[in-house]
Amino acid sequence: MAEDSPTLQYLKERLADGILDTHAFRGDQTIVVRRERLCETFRTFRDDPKLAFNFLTDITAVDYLGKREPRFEVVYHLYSMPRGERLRVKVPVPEADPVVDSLTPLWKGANWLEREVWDMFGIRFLGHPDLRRILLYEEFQGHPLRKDYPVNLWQPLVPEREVAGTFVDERSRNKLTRLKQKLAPGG
Amino acid sequence: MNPERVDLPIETMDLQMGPSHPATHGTIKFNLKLEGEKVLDCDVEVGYLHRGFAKSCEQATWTQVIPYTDRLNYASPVINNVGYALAVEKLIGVETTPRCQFIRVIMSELARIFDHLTCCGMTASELGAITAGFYMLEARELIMRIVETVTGARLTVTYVRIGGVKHDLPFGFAEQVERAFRIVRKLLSDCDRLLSRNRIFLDRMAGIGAISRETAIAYGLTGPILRSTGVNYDVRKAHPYLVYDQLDFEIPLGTKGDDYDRFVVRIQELEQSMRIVEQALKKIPPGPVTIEDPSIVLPEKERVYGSIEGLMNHFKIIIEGIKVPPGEVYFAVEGGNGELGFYLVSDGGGRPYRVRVRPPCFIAMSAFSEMIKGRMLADIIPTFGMINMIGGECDR
Amino acid sequence: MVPLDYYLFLSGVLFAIGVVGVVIRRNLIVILMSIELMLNAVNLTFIAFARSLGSMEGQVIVFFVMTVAAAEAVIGLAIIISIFRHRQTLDPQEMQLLRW
Amino acid sequence: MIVELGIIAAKALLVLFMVLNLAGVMGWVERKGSALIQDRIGANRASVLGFAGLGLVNTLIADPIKFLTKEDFIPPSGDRLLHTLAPCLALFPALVTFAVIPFGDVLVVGGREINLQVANINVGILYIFAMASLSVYGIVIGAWASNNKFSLLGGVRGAAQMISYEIAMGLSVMGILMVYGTLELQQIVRSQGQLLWGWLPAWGVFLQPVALLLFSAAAVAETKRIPFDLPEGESEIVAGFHTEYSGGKFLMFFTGEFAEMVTSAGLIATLYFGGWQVPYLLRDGFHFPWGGTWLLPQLAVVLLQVGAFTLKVVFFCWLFVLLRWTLPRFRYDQVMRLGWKMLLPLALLNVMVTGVVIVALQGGR
Amino acid sequence: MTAPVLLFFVLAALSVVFSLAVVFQRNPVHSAMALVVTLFLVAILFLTLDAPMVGILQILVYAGAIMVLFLFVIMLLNPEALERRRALWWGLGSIAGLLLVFEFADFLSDIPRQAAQGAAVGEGFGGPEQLAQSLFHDFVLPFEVASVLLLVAIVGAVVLAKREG
Repeated sequence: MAEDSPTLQYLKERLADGILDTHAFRGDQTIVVRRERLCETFRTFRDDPKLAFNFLTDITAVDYLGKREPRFEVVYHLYSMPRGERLRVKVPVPEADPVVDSLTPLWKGANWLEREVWDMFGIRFLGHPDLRRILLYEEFQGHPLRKDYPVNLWQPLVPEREVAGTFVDERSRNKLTRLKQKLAPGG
Repeated sequence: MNPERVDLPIETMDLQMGPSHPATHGTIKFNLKLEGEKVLDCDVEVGYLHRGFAKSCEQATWTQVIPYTDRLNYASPVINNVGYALAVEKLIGVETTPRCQFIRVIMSELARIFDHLTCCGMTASELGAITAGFYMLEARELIMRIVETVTGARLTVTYVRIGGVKHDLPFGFAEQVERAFRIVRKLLSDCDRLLSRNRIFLDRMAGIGAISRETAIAYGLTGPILRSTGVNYDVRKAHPYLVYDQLDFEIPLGTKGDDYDRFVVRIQELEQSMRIVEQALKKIPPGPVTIEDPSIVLPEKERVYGSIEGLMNHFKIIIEGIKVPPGEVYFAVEGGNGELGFYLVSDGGGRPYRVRVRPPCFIAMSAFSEMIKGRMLADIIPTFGMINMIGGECDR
Repeated sequence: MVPLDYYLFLSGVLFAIGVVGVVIRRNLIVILMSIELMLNAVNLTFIAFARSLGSMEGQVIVFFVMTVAAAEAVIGLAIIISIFRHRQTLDPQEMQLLRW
Repeated sequence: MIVELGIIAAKALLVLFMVLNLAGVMGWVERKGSALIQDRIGANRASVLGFAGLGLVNTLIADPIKFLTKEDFIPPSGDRLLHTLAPCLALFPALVTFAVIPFGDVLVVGGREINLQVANINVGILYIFAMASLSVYGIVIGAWASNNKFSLLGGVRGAAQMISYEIAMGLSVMGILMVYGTLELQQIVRSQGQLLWGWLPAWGVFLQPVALLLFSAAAVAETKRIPFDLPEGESEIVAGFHTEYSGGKFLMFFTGEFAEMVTSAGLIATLYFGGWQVPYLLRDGFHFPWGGTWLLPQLAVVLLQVGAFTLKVVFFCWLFVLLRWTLPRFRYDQVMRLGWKMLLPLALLNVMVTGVVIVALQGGR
Repeated sequence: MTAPVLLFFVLAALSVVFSLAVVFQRNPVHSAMALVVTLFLVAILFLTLDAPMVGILQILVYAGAIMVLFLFVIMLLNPEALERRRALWWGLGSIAGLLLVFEFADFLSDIPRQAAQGAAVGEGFGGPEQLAQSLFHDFVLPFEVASVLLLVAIVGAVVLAKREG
């Protein structure tokens, strides 16, 4: 493991109890933090003038099924506009209780990114204003980017969704009913 | 008198704009709440083009991912190729040859020109200035022909390889580019006269979809949208990759962060990109276009068919994939719409353990409802147009 | 030549239809339209008399009636809109708050 | 009696034929013109028996066939009757308006003077406005009968826009009425044959230049073409009021728009560019102000006049096409602002100034 | 029967039919369209009575502006809702209307028959010039009052329909 960069050393001093691990690989500084009081940790990242990671680049997650415990890692990429430095923050999340704090109070951009992580990994974000699926449809079963989700699993598209105010005429309604029967198990 | 006045049915109207609507290209849906023509609320629904990019990548070898990246931002596919290849190279810890670096820069900038022309032209034509849009498409076609000469394909180019590019630039490339740029510049000055001082166009664009610098940063916007608010952030300058630090170019900035500034920033970036290509063509050194590492790069066809070592090498790379050391990296390039980042996790096998793309226009779309709230229905067109949402990248 | 009383009778019939509309309809907008119909019936009478007497006064009166009708329609429709905003109905039977 | 009726019918048929054909040709010109402007080839696929050489003729035939053979779709929850009625309401005013536009001076055949105008009514211009005001119904009813929110938005936009611009249009014509002192279009055109200072034709464009600009802007708005094509605004509200129209009914809307364009071009030519007047051409031939005459037979004069009028109409139609392919589209509130805050005050000012100048010139008679 | 009388009867019959449609159509949009047609027919009747100016104004103002306003409001409010019929009211109303018609007929039969086009009128009767002469000479004051009335109506409509902010 390479020598810690000044930022990582400062972080270790500043947030000693919250940090599980730090490392730098290929020049990417990574810091693993506890998921308790996550929001406050990130507030420090953002507001501490020595860190000034004011730009949330990305939120994603990785499923280490059978490789690591806890199973999930939520990965945040931060960027400091004034200092021109990147930081990767990882938060381990156990399978039994896949919940982390939402960063929407700090960065508005976290909204959709967290929705996507929920959609793909089934990790809930506490305090998220509108945690719906974003890329898939509401009726989708499961979370496809989990490693235990089969690649070839075929899920039917939703044949009909009653939306208030939309009009379905008799012919297309019959068509949809037939489709529904066809798609139903045993049909 | 009844003092209670609730939301009355004549006051608001729910309108579902898209997914099949002329303006919602890339397939997207806006659930609008309208008062007359004023947008009170806008819920953006994406995902109609979701095709499981990340899941597919986990099934493919590192090299086989490259064609998938073509289909991310299909208006600038080479940049996606380059970004992915650079990320994998970072993970392996190798650097390509100087000539290849220049070629990658040239092709990326051509793709950026292509992307910006598409965005500006389509927005103009959606605002009714169809002719200006067609002029830009004509310029785009010239760039497209160059890309076609180099890569053999117009859209799904798959030109870049890990450790290099598919093959060298063709004969007469510099002349072709010079000829094309001459016409592109002329067409752009035509468009400038048709649009930039056109009062109607100004009225439709200026002040529309404006967001402040702080909001842009809070949403994590990048690219022309961020730069239009005056924030000087361009990955090519902030963290120069390839040979961008050897080339002289400027980052155009806006001030107000509205649609017009975005348009101007994009148009000015076109000129900068052309400058980069011209400089790179002057500076490009001779030499190989791929690194000489049999564990990464496929051997030449003569060796595959002519020697057993070559055949085995070929087989190993194709069947097992390139062996990438375990670890994780994040690498960002400046895509057409902003910071295009690849976060790769490797478990040491021939296939990626996790591929995550940071899609700039997905993040830009998350700021869309803030840009459009309180504005008119018709303002959706320029605002959405200047975000340049590409379904393949947004939905992956 | 068309006799004058043909016109007058037609005007009377139109007026009566307008009255019927005002009486039987339960929709304020249609009631307002029926009133317009009655105004038109009267206009027809004026024009017919103007022609019959060979004087312009009748036509001038029609001009003024049109002005008044325009004003009346504008105000009436504005009232209808604000009533609808408050009560969600166009039925005059429902607007009985001032009735004892 | 019979002869007169026949003459009127012949004139009406001729005008209808010309307008409809011109509208059809405009459909082709629009496509080819836009292609010319945009460095494209344009419509080139309409071939009859494998012969595509006569693009215009083939397109003229192929277009209606294509439209008429398409499914005529009526939205299931729409209003069948009104849905069918609306295209007729859109086409009707555009066609009948041309009745009062003169396309030539009098033609003398066998001692009978034929006024080259379908109907010469003494309230000519008001008739035009009355008919123009009816063309709103096509949009509004079509939009309502479609039972589609995009249609409704288009209908509301269209109605608001057309009513607003009618006012500006009416007021801008007021100056012309004051200058020439008549409502009859044939009278107006005849007055434009006079010469100012002995050499300049007294065309509306020289007497009322501001009004010409206002009228042209309002006319484009009335025809619902870019930059005023908000009721259709295809990128915003799909196709506006005719979203739910297909086949023959769409063709009627389409023809209606082009017929309106021809009518507007005819009106601009008539009111501001001397209608059928050719400079210095009197009933017996050219009388040049610098001396010299060139006498022509009566038929040649009439043909020249009709030709001049047609040329002017075609020119303004082409101008509309140019405009359409050059400018972007306004936004709804910008259109309203332009109409009420720019065109209307300017038109009022124009009327005022015209009045003052006329009174001053008459010297307090 | 001469041509003008025939024309009159055709127009009269049509206008009665359409005005009945105004009253008896349940859909307000249909009513409004029927009223437009009625107004148009009445305008043509005006033309037969040598009042071309007023006839054109009728189309311009009534059919072209006022009725569009009506349609606008109908569309903005509730295009769907059809009202309930009440048999009693319908019966009473129709009877009242019929009685009114009979009253008119009775009243009209008393006056001596004369042709509508009786008085000799000069060239341009009912044209713009004559109307303008009357309006701006004999009726200047009412004309100005009418303009004030329209102004008041505009202000009133704006105030009434404005949303309380």
